[in-house]
Parts: sequence; C-alpha cells; structure tokens
Amino acid sequence: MSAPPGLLGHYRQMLLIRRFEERAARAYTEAKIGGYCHLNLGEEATVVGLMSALDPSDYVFTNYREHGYAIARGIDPSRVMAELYGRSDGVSKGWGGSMHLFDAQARLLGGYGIVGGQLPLATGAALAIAYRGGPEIVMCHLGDGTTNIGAFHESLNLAALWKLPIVFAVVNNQLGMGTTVEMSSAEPELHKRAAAYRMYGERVDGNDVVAVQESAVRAVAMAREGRPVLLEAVSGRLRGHSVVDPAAYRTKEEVAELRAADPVLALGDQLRLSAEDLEQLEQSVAAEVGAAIAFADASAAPDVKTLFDYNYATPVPNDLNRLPGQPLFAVAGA
Amino acid sequence: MSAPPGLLGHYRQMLLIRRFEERAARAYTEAKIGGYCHLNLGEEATVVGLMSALDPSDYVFTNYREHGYAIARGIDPSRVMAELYGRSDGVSKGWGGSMHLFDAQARLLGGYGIVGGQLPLATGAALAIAYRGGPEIVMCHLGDGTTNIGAFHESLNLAALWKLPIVFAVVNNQLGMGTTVEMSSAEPELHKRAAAYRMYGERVDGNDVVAVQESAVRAVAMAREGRPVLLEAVSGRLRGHSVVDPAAYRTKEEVAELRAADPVLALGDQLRLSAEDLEQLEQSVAAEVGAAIAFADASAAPDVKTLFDYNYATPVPNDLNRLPGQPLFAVAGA
Amino acid sequence: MTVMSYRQAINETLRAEMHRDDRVFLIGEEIGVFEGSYKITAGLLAEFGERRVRDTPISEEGFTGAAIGAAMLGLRPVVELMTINFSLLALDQIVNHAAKIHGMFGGQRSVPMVIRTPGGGGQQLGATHSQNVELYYAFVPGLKVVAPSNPADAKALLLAAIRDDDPVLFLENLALYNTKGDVPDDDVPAEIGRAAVTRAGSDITVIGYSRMASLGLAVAEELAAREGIDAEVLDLRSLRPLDRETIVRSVRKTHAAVVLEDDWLTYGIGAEIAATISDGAFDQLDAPVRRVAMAEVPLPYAKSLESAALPSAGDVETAIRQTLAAVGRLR
Amino acid sequence: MTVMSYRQAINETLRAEMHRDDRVFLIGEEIGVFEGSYKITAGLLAEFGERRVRDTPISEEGFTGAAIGAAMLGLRPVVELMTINFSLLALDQIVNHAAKIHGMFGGQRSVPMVIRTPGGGGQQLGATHSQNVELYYAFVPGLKVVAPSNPADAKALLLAAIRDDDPVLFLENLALYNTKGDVPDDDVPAEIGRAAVTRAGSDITVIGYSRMASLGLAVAEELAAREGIDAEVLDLRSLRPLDRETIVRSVRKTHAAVVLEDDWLTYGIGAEIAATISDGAFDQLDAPVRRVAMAEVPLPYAKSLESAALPSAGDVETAIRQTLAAVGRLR
Ligand SMILES: Cc1ncc(C[n+]2csc(CCOP(=O)(O)OP(=O)(O)O)c2C)c(N)n1
Ligand SMILES: Cc1ncc(C[n+]2csc(CCOP(=O)(O)OP(=O)(O)O)c2C)c(N)n1
Ligand SMILES: [Mg+2]
Ligand SMILES: [Mg+2]
Repeated sequence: MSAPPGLLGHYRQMLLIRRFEERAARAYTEAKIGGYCHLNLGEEATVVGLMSALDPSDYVFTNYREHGYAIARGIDPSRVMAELYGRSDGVSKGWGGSMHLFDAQARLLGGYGIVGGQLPLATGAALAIAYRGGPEIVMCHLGDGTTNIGAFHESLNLAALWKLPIVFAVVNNQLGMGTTVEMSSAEPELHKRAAAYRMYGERVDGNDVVAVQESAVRAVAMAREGRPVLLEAVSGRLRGHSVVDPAAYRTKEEVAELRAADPVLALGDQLRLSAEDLEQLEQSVAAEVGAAIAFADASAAPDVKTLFDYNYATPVPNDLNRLPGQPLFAVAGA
Repeated sequence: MSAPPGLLGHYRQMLLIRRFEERAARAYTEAKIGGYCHLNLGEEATVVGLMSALDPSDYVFTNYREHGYAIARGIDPSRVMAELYGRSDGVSKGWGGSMHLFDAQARLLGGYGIVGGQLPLATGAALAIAYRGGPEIVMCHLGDGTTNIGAFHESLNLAALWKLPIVFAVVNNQLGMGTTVEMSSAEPELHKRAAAYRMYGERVDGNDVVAVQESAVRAVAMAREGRPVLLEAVSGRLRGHSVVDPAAYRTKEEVAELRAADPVLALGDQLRLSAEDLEQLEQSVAAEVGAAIAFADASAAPDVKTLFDYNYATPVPNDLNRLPGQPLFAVAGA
Repeated sequence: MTVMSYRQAINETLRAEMHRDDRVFLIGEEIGVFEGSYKITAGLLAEFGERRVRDTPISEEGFTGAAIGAAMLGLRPVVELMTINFSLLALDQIVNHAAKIHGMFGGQRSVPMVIRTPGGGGQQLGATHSQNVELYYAFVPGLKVVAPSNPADAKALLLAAIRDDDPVLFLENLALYNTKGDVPDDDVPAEIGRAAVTRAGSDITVIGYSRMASLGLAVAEELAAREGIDAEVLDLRSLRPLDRETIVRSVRKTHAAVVLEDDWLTYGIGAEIAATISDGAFDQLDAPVRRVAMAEVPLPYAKSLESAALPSAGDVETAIRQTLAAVGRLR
Repeated sequence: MTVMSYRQAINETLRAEMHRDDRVFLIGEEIGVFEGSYKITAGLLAEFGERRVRDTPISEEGFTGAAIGAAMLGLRPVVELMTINFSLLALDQIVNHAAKIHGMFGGQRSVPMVIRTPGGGGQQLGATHSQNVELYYAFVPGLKVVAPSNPADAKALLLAAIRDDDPVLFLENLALYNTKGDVPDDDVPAEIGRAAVTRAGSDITVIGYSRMASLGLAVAEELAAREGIDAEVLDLRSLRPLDRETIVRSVRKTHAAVVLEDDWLTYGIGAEIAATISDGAFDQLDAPVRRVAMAEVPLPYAKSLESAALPSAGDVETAIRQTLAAVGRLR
C-alpha cells in the first residue's frame, strides 16, 4: 500500500470504529443491545487522533459515548461488543453496558454516564500520579455540552492549581442531544474557557486525524510536565444523540454538510488507496466486527448467582444479600 | 460639614457598619449571639459602594457575611441585631440568624450560608425580571473563594447566555477562611474569569468607596440593558473568618498592612472632618448601635408554639407537627 | 373522561396550565427543540415559544436553582430533571434552598415550583441511571413529594403541584409513561397529602406508590379473580406529607400488610410505611409487615441480573401469599 | 488506655495511619493552614507537609471526586467534608461514582477512601448547617457508613475505615468533639457492620448511634441509678451494613424498644430500625417501637425553637418511661 504506515493504521482503526458502530446500531434495533447506546459515528478522526498520542501506561477517563475509545485503546472489539450485549465476557462483565466500559488492564478507567462525572475522577487520577511522582498522564474526554456543568469548572481549577498531568479533551460535536453549542455555552469557542484557569487551551479540526494527533501529542507532552491542557477537537455527529434518536431537529442541509465532511471518507480519499486495498481493508474490518458479534452472541449472560459478587471489595458482616421477593427474616409458617 | 454630602453619607454608613460589627462581636463573646457570626470589618467601602448603585426596586442576594449589606440597604439595624440575637423582631423572625438575613420589603432576598448557594437563586431572580420585562436588576455578592465552586460557573454561564440583568459582585477579601485566593483560584485575578462566558469583567479597589460606586453604577447600567457583569472589588478582612477565628494563619506584617489600608479611617482622613464633627458622627452612630442592642435585648424569643408555623405556604393534610418526645400515635396506657 | 397515556396526561396538563397562567413556565434540558428526553414536553415549544419553554445547558444545579429564584419572585416554574438520577447534582439547591427558604426566613417568601422527574429501573440503563432516590426528597421538611401511578392521578397531582405555593417534587416513572387510563376532562386538582384506596378489600393491605402501586393493583386484581383473595390496595400518591391515617385505618381492618417499593429495602420508603403500621396498628397486626424491594446492589446492565434485582409481579404475589399464610388466611 | 477527646482520638488516629502508610493522605477545605474548621487536623500539615495534607478550594464535588479518582489508582485518601450539610454538593460523586465503581465495572477496581464529616444540630447554626442526612449515604449499596459515639469507637472505626478497600463515610458529630473517654493504646480496628451493646439490660432496648447513642446510654445509666430501670443500650456504630441480628436479639430478650435519632422522623434512620424490630421480633414485642427524633422543620436559629426541635435527654426519658408503662413494666 502507498500511504504512510502510521496513517494507514489510523485509517484502519477509524474504519473499524465506523463499522463497529454501524453494526452496534443494527444489533440495537435487533434488541441484542439494550439501554442507551451512543455512537462515535463522525468522530472517528478525533477518537483515533487523541488516543494515538497516549502511552500504554497512561490513563483514560471518558463518557458514555466511548466504544471508539475502547477500540482505539487496543481492547478487543469482541469484549466491547460482549459488554454491549450485557454478557459475562464483556469488558465490565455485563454490569456496565454501552455507557460504562472499563478495562483496568488497558487503563481505560470508564465510561461514565453522568455528564461530567468523569472529570473530578480523572483529575484525582492525575493527582495520584503527581503524588507518586509517576511519569503517566491522564486523558479525560468530555463533550461540548459537558463544559457547562459545575464539575468542569471545579476540575479544571484543581488541575491547573495543582499542576496535574492531565489533558481535558473536549470532543466538540457541536451538539449535546439536540442543543447546539451556541445555545448552551456563553463562550462557544470552548478552548477559550481555559483562560479562567490560566490553562493552555487549543482548538483543532477534529475531522483531521493528523491535526488531532499533532495537537494531542503536544498536549500530552505539556501534561507530562505538569501543565494541564484543554484541547478542543471540533467535529460532528453523523447520527442522533443515541441510536433511538432520529435527530429531527437537524436540517437536511446540516446533515449534508456533515456527510460531506465525513472524516473516514476524507481520509480514505486522501490515502488514495486502490479499490483492491480498500476492499481488503473493508473485509478485514468486517471480519473483526463479525467475530465480535459472534463472540458476544456466544458469551453467557451473567448468572443470577453472581448478583451480590461485587457488593464490597472488603467483605463485612450483615451485608444484605436478598432478592426482591425474599423476606427479611425467615417467614413463620411459610 | 465640608465634605460632599454624598460622600459624607457613605462615610456615616461605613462607620455605622463598623461600629455595628464591633458591637456584634462583643455581643457574641457575651453569648448574646450564637452560631456563626461573620463580620464585614474591613469591607465597608466595598459594601457601601456596591449598594449605593442600586435602586430600591432592585433585588439583592448575598451570603452569610451580610450584616453590612442589610444596613446599607436601609434596613433598621435594630431588626438586624434582633435577628443576630435570635429574637422574634429580627428580620427573619429569629429563624435565620446572622447567616440568613432576609427582608422581602427591602428586596434583600437572603443571606445564604451554603457557599455559592445564592448564585443560582440570584440568576433565577434575574430570569424572572427578564421574563416579565421589568426594569429591575439583581445584585449578587460572593466571596473570592466562592468563585471556585460549580454553581459559580453554571450561574455565570446561564446569566450570560440568557442576557440577564444581574451584577455578580465578587468581594475579594483575598481569603476564604484561611485559604488565600492564590491557593484556591488558578486565575487569581477573578474578574478575568468573566472571559469564560464572554461576559464583561472589571476589577476595582474595594477600599475606595468612590471607585467602587463608580464601577458599580456602570455595572448596574450594563445589567439593566441585559448585559451581566462580573465586578471584583479587592479589599481585606480586618479580623478572622468569623468572630471565633483568631486568624493565627496571618502574619503581623499582613495585619499591619490591612490596618494601614483601613477604608473607614482612610475615608475619614480624606473627608478632613473636624474633631467635633467626627465626634458628633461617632455619637450618632453609637446611639443607633446602642438602640439596636437595646431593641434586640428587649425583643422576645420566638415562642415554641410557632415552631410549625412556617412548614408550608399552602397547608396540606397529614403534615407531622410533632415534638421530639411525642409519640407518633397516641400511647396506649400512657 | 378521555383515555390517554400517563405521558399524554402530563403533557396536556402542562399545556392547560400554561394557557391558564402566564407565570407558569417550563425549564430544563432538552425540553424544547428536542421535545424532552421522554417527549413529555412535545409540542410545547412550538405552541408557547422560548419564553415559556426554556432549554438549558447541562447545569442541573444552575437551572434548578434559577427556577427557585424565579419562584421567589412570584413565577411558577416547572422544572424537568431528565431523570431523578441527575437530580443529585441539584440536591443542594432543592434541599438546602427550595426546602428551606420559606421557613428559614420566617415565612417571608414561598417557592411555588414543581420539579418533574422520572425514576425507575428496568430499562437496562445501568447503575447510575436506574435509581429510585425519591427518599432523598420525601425525607425533607419544606418539600412536598407526590408520585402518581396512573394517568388520572398524573393530571390531578400535577394540577395540585403547579397551583401549590410550595416546592413540589413530582415523581414520574419511566415504566409508566406509556400506560393508559381514563382521565377526567375537568380540572380537579388532587389533595396533596392523601393516599387513595385503589381497591377495597378485607384480607390484606397492599401498599405502594408510582410503578409499584400500579403493579400491586394488577396483582391484587389477578389474585382476586384467580383465587378470591380480597386485598385492599393503597396508592400512597403523596410521600410527603405521608397519609399515615389511611394506611393505619386499612391495616387495622385487614390485620396484614405488604409494602411494595422500587427502591432499596434498607432505609427505603417502605421502612417508614412498615414502621408506621407496626406502631399505629400494633395490636391489630397478625403478621410482620412484609416489604418487597429492590436487591441492594447498584443495578446491573445485563438483563439477567437487572430482572433478578427488581421487584416483579411474582415477587409481589409471593409476599402476599406468604403473609396470608402466616396469618392463616390463605384459602 | 489513655483518656482523650473524640477530636483527639480522630486526630491521633489520622496521624498514626499517615505514618504507617504513605498512601494515606488528607484532602479537604481548610484542613491544613487553618488546621480544620473544627481543628480535627491540627498539627498535621506541619508534621506531614502539603503532599499529605492537601488544602482545597471550595469545590466539594471536585475534590471529593478527585479523592475517588486517586483511590482508583490505589491511594487511600481521607476526605474531610467540613460538615455533612456541604456533602450534598458532592453527593453525585459519592453516590453515583464512589458507590458504583466497584460493582458497575464488574469488580475491577475498588475505591479505598474515607469521607469524614460531622453532622449535628444544637449549635444555632441554622437550617442549612444543622442537618443529619447520613440517611443519604446509609441508603446506598456500595457505601459503608459508620458513626462512632465515643472516642474509643472513633479510633477503632477510623482505623477500620482507612484500612477498608471500599468507600466509607465516617460520620462525626459536632456535639461529640469535646467529649472524653478511654481509648485503647493498641491499634485494633473495629469490625464494620457490627453494633455494640454498650449496656446490658433486660427491661427495654434503647437503640441509637452517634450523639443519640451516647445520650441514650447516659439516660439509661441515670434511670438505672435513680429508679432501677434496667435498659439495654445498643450503639449501632455501623449504619451500612446494619447489624439487624444484634438489634433483633436484644429486643427478643427485652420485648420493648425505643429508637433514638437526631434526624427527622419520617423516613429517618429510625424507621428502618423500627421496621426491622417489628419484623424480626414480631412475636416478642409487647408495645410499639417508640421513636425519638427531630421535629420536622428546617432547624431554626433561635435557641428557644432549636432546643424544642431537637431530641433531649428528657425526650429520651419520656419515651422510655411511656414504653415501659405501655408494657406494664414501669416500677
Ligand atoms: C448530569 C447529567 N445530565 C443530563 C444527562 C443526559 N445527557 C446524556 S448525554 C447528554 C448530552 C451531552 O452532550 P455533550 O457533552 O456535548 O456530549 P455528546 O453526547 O455530544 O458526546 C445529556 C444531556 C446526563 N447523562 N447526566
Ligand atoms: C458549600 C460550602 N462549603 C464550605 C462552607 C464553609 N465556609 C463558609 S465561608 C467559607 C469561605 C468562603 O470564602 P469567600 O468566598 O472568599 O468569602 P468570605 O468568607 O471571605 O467573605 C467556607 C469554606 C460553606 N458554608 N459552604
Ligand atoms: Mg456534544
Ligand atoms: Mg474571601
């Protein structure tokens, strides 16, 4: 193949995320996946660009729109899909679902469904690194809408004040559900909010994987020196907020614009791959996604006997392991 | 007297607050006042300068360090002192105490003890004004330490986004309890935090009542046009965080510096009052404070029968009006 | 009477109240352009415009507090908190401000506002999105908490809540939104603080609220039809104030009780109901009050585990049968 | 054994644990330079430096969450929340994050942290600063909640909490800080999840925790000395898990119970205790369980009202006497 190997690798990863997400959407309509399911469709360049800047020893905290990050982190897509299926071989053993992917080994420390909930946690992880004098950094992803919640302010202030090794990466897809960034942020150029903390802030084109990677590498290097960064990558969301959202609030023009800026197609064009190479790539990706589906389908649902297995890390007496129909005390006469 | 009448009025008000607070401190040590008691000593120029910019129809939301604001609002110091005494003639009928002064008539809508709690409320009051198309504005006071809490971020963003008629006035006494502004705010020039909301921010010398008034008048005018403002007045706290805090964390030099910058003394000097005029002023202020103490002392403690009087504005059945020793149901055999 | 869904009952009541009173306005995340995460506010932005239907940034604490402030100035905001799980971020504003302002300042201002929010599990939303934490509000003096279990009550209680001068938490339930029922066409507000006897009976008292009141009624009807078990069913409707009188009166008649709740057992809402019964009907109770409640775990995503952890019709039936057996009244 | 205050017991235990384990560090508002709002951390900044004693901005949600994140990486933070009232601002981090992380992710990481915070009224701090909302934490699976009532337990439970791998809320009480008692010199952690019988007796069981356990014991001792009433007193010590076994065992012996709590009655901690007793000792209970609890108002500032609203020794005595009278055991 003719493209630079690094970039080709990015492309394959972006394509894998694309096909994984499309397949997840289908599985959702087939009722194989339940709950909420938020996809990274349209954000692939941002996802891959950001994650490519990290060392394996770095930590990642992210939100509920995180399948792509897990895959880009090198976690087996089969274990990700199994989690979406709620199966025991899922990354979170079926306890988390789409919104709560976690892999301690890969140092992907969640997957959080409460908007902004990951920010203080990530800040604390960075504090732990600084406390120990470790060389790692934390990358914490958040959406544009998330910059308006109190935890954003408190976390960035703490990180800047304490000079923590952390990159706050805003994935600005310009919408929080149906609300535009202009409707929700009084300063819609989100990287400028770094000023409130004397923090370095930067905006990058989130559809350009190379640009994102460059910015992320710079940000990660700063963070490693104890200078936290607010990095904003601007992209778009190709579908609704979650699988079930038809996104009726978007005009045809907007959708057309988004399609035209599709980062996967754009990188594909840029790479000038032959039809053959492209086909081969698509097939290898399809095989991987197919294997993930097969793996997820074959994996067992968690056994009800395990319901109380994770109550506490340190077991204690008098913990109540009772199913809803069971009496609190032995029933007389039953 | 030779000084401009406006300024003399300011001086008298500042002196009244000074003497009121000193007397309150004494009453606290005499156990006439309980709970926490935070004084405005050292902040008199800021208090009077800010409040002088308001119309009577404007609304004020403030925090637990608010005796001075109540007095500057024209509320009878006797009713303020009676509240500190926990008496039925207090502005909050003895229910609030020092931290929770409230006078609906004077449009001083509290007095809040939770740091930052007043910010969303004040923002909502401004929203109500905008909703009705009224000409009023809201002034909301907060301390420097309060700029680090989530509610600050959320409130300023809402106010800017919705173009609300509100002035956020940061009373920067450079300390939150024992923590310096540099230890707590990654951007210690607090007015600059307005940038995160494309809001106008300004810093003024809080020891200069004329400068504070000028800035406040400008801010209030902007707010009245739907342009919220973050106004920061820098002053100092002459004593501890509350009456019981000896402020051991402060060096002698710092204290000396604060004393040298005492805004009441400075304005007194500037006004070049004759010893006679000064004495007369002191006496009239002392009489007012003395009357406040006498009034508070004479006011009755709230009757226990009134304990459940404010449970609900709209009464409903089955409200539980039970004292701690009373049974839930009639006691058999009792 | 019109048959409509719980969702529709809320939507129409909001619309009617907004027409009736200009002080009533809606505020919350995604309630306008998006028409509500659960489409409760569908059509209202188009009908009333942005002044009356205010989309907010993701700032639960900020906009809930702003609604409190607006209420202090005499408006009557109806806040939507997308789910009760997110209300934890606004808890300080609700508990330390909305609930306190009337009393703490000696009754000078009230806070006439409604906070609408759904609870409920069973949708595979995982541990942070499937909680029933109405307890956090029902515990707090100064608040009122209502929890309709059917469309008619949704209307009547929402009318009451909007017209009440105090802060009212109006608890909805994800699992009820699509349930249908008769709704009176007239505007008759319910009385906050009163439970309802939704089925009169003499064998045992079954007590619930929200989804569990509806489930309890369904199970009771089935047991009556199938086996002639004659349960009395109470729907609490109001969690604060709590209608102890109606509860105790019923149990003094039936001499047995089962309490149904969708939250965790230990310290859950049912604990107060059980304690109240054991106190007020002490000499009339023939068996311990049985509580049916969620398993005490963060609710898992996997369907197998989630189903096991949540109270089902079968669990309710088991509890009723075992309690009747204990009092020797199982036919 | 050394006689020391509750405050001192906590201070010394923190110091000892910090010496023992470098992963233990303190984080909170005003704990360093200011030495703690209630001086619990006095001397520790000077001894351990800023790395181990971290003063924070006023950001309850942020620094509590940061402690959780640090715990996820293996540190053992001890958070001070200045009072439990302010914990409401950190509630989402505690309930939706600290309590969930172990279970929701399938047990991959635990959150070994302690949150120390005092509750309590009676200091004329007003409605927002005088609450007892331990219920909010005791209700939540995934958390552990302990509440020492005396210096020895403060030490033993704090040792246990710091060495435990789960998030533990360690409830202190403003009214107890200056109380003194014998404290063992050895480091023997308590077992979390066990109540203590602080006075053995046969006439009635008196149950409390934190301040009310200490008050209950004092009243029981006085009634014994004065009138020969022989009450058994239980100190719950752990609110989650709740030691139902010890509670039920005692009441099955004494056949009567009074529950003491400093929070609001309806839905308060005592409701679960009463419900548990009525269930587990149903056939052995001779009178309704009596609850002594706060009046259901936002606690007023004025001393006259505050005193009336809070449970006193007199209230405890009344409840005990009336319950004994009800069972015909008042001598
Ligand atoms: C505290 C909280 N409030 C509301 C929600 C519901 N919610 C889930 S995602 C979302 C929008 C988030 O927007 P953004 O931060 O831009 O992220 P995106 O979904 O676009 O990736 C909202 C409001 C939530 N999960 N948590
Ligand atoms: C949410 C919350 N956290 C902590 C406190 C305790 N507290 C009261 S005042 C204060 C310092 C506030 O500092 P600042 O905002 O600068 O105001 P100042 O007291 O200097 O006027 C603190 C931490 C509180 N009342 N509320
Ligand atoms: Mg977005
Ligand atoms: Mg200050």
